[in-house]
Amino acid sequence: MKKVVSGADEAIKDINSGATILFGGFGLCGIPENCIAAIVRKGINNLTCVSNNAGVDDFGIGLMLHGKQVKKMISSYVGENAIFEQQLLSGELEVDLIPQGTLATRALAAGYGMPAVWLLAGIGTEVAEGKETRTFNGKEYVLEEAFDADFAIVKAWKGDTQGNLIFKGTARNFNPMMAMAGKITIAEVEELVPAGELNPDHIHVPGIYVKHIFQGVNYEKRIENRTTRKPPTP
Amino acid sequence: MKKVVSGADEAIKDINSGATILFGGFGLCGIPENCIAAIVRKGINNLTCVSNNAGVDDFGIGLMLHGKQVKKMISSYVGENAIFEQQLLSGELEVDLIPQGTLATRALAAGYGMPAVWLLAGIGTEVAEGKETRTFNGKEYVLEEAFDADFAIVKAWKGDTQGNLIFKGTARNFNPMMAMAGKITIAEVEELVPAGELNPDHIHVPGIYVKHIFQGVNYEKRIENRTTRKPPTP
Amino acid sequence: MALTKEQIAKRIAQELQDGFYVNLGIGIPTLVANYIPEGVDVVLQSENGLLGMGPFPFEGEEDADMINAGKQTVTFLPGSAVFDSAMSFGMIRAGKVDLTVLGAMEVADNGDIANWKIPKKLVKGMGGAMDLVAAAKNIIVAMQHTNPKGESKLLPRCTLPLTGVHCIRKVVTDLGVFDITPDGFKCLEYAPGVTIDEIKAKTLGRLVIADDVKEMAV
Amino acid sequence: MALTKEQIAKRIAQELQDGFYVNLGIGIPTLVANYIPEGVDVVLQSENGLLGMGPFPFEGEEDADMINAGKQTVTFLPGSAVFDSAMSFGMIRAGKVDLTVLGAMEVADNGDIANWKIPKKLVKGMGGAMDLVAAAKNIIVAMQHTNPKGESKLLPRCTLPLTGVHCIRKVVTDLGVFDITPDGFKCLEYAPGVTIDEIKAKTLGRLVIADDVKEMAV
Repeated sequence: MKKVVSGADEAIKDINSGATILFGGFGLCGIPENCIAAIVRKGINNLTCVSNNAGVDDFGIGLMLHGKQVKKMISSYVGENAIFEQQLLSGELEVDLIPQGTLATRALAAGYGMPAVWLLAGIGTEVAEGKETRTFNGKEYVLEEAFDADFAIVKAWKGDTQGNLIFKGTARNFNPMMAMAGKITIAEVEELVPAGELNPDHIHVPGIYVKHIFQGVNYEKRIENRTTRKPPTP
Repeated sequence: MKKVVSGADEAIKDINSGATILFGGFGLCGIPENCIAAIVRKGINNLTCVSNNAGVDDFGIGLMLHGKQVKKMISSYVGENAIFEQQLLSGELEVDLIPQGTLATRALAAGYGMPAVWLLAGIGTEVAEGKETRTFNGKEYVLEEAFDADFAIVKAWKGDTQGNLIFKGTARNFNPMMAMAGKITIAEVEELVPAGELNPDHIHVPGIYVKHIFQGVNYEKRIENRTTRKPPTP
Repeated sequence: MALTKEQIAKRIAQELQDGFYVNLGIGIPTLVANYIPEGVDVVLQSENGLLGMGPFPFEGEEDADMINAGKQTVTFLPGSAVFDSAMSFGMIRAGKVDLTVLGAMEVADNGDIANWKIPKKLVKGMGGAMDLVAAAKNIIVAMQHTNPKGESKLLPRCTLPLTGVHCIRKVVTDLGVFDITPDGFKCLEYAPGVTIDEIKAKTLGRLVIADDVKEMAV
Repeated sequence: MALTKEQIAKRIAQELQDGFYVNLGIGIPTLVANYIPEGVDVVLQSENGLLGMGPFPFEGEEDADMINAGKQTVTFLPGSAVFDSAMSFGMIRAGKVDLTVLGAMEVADNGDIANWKIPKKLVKGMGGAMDLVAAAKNIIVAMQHTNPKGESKLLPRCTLPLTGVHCIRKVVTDLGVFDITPDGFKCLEYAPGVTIDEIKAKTLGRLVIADDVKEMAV
């Protein structure tokens, strides 16, 4: 059982141009920074990326857009990104916008071996156009397919040598579903510990869903929208 | 936000004869002992119970069978229970046997607002007879409906006053799904703590799914099949 | 006089009931959290995976791993729970969220809403809005009554691509409070200093005035 | 001489590969855990929600909250993970479990299996067996070659209600090892002291003998 790899470059070495990759993260929160950097270094392109967001101009998936590595984004929200807009307008980039819950549930379906799911989102809108719909108990649902992706790349707070993952706070977001949905799942973690150090009851993604794992380095963990309040005056 | 009730009798007071109830637990592991006792005390009957198992003669749901309170069991495995056999043979009790994963996933579907799910189990067998089937990517799936139950009763290790639940070990089993699937979910816990004492990252079922919660008493936690090994000789 | 954004939020806050689980969208809806009435205990759901969303952190205590659906840094409260996006939209879809408040570009008198896309303009995406409007059992729209050009945003039919159909129950604008009924927008309250005539003039959709229409208390 | 149950389990253990996630059913399959080859690291999945199932606890250390799918008390191992039943069958359905070993009443030469119900006898239920056989990518049946009456359990078609169709890849009995092929049961190995003639006599389903058939090493 050899899941631990030396780092991001080794972890992504089997990902080639043209691949479909599921990414964990919401905005810049909980994104696999090390693997994104390695994909930029490797210079592969023609990628289809499934990710709730597309990063910002100089961080996250934005870095891959900069190198024109992405052919298609499947996302729910892609604001905050000028390069994205430019490539979209120039026709270099395709984008498939889908509801956020649909994105999460299509990933869940893949991880749970369900080929398609009946969802409410988008009924009566262009999202459901051309798709099969059906009424159950008086409500109309649309049939959405499970994702079918070669690779998933996620970022966790802690992981162990068996591939078990624990997330921290809202950096959990899409990471568990993407981890479960990938045929080959790569996890980078802030802290890699020996098997046995994580409480089995606290594990969010069991190692069976993780193929390669490594401890990442130099996490920037950039905050996209820093909001604070003044401390109460003493 | 008043979720905390005094005990099992208050928690189940709205459950009346004829109700459909989802139960957490696997075998005798993680079953809501206090609520089962309260249902026996209340003497309601004609119940439809969805539970992976039906307890043993003198414990778990077996106690409800003893009082002829159960009209129908929806379960995956109902061995280890002589009263059950007797009531089934005499026609007093209906039973609907469904695959274990189907049971879990029909509950998940209810908790996640999906009306039905496409599953593999039972294809080509009597389980799929009369049900809609469909081939996705060369594999045949059967459409199974989400459970539609008034009540769910689960047992957790710890809970807080907001209804958040944490399970211990394999006593988790069906409890999270049943908790999520009930229209009105009742949780009994071994230890009830004030809001803020549970680590938000460790919570298995968020309080939004729980209507009533109480700290149970006198847990027997019976072991159905005690297997041990000898300690190594020193 | 038309309401400020804060007053719209304050009026919506009066709709909160003790024990409600509430999802607040970006913009005016976010402000609702500042006006939760005394004695009313609500739990805020953020669809990126948080129940019990707390206030912004104190300066210097921001945690990149703790954000809300608007990507703002936030904090826990006692009793918070974290979960993944599938469970988050699962609980939304299952109708466990009692109230959703969100902004809109247009609302139609049949309850349709459009708030995600303007043709020929760059589209950023619907985020979680379509999931929320399709599933929430109780949705209030918080918005200005007219767009920057002065055109009514309360319409007979939406002209923009829809976010959801027949889903909006109530609209609170800077001019008044409106239920959506089979007869169209039913004006229940008018902002202090705003006349029914002004509301009529600025509402393109079918409009009825409640018999007991009253001035809004904000 | 026909194999003992332990020998059947030992032979199946030779099919384990390093890194495999394995689900072992009740009965002979459970015994496979005792014969995992040196240097082969496998993780046992118990469908009630445990990966990394450890051995029985020492006397006095039983925990009612730690059981396997056979309701036996078990322990954690370093690297164990607990999850709920939906995720457990999710990972099974998604094909993440590399090998499933289970018992059977009947196996047909087309890969069908029957192991849950005997008409007119009391039915206890299929438990997780239908989920496992429908979803596992690699299923080995461990069973006696004949039933207590001496009748073949390797049949042209199952006579009992099916658990799953076209799903079994390999059968290990007390008499030999058989792959299921388009030509039916293909005998790859025979138990020490068992003749091919005996196997032929006790196999009702279509049977072919591999050119390189050999004595089983147990």
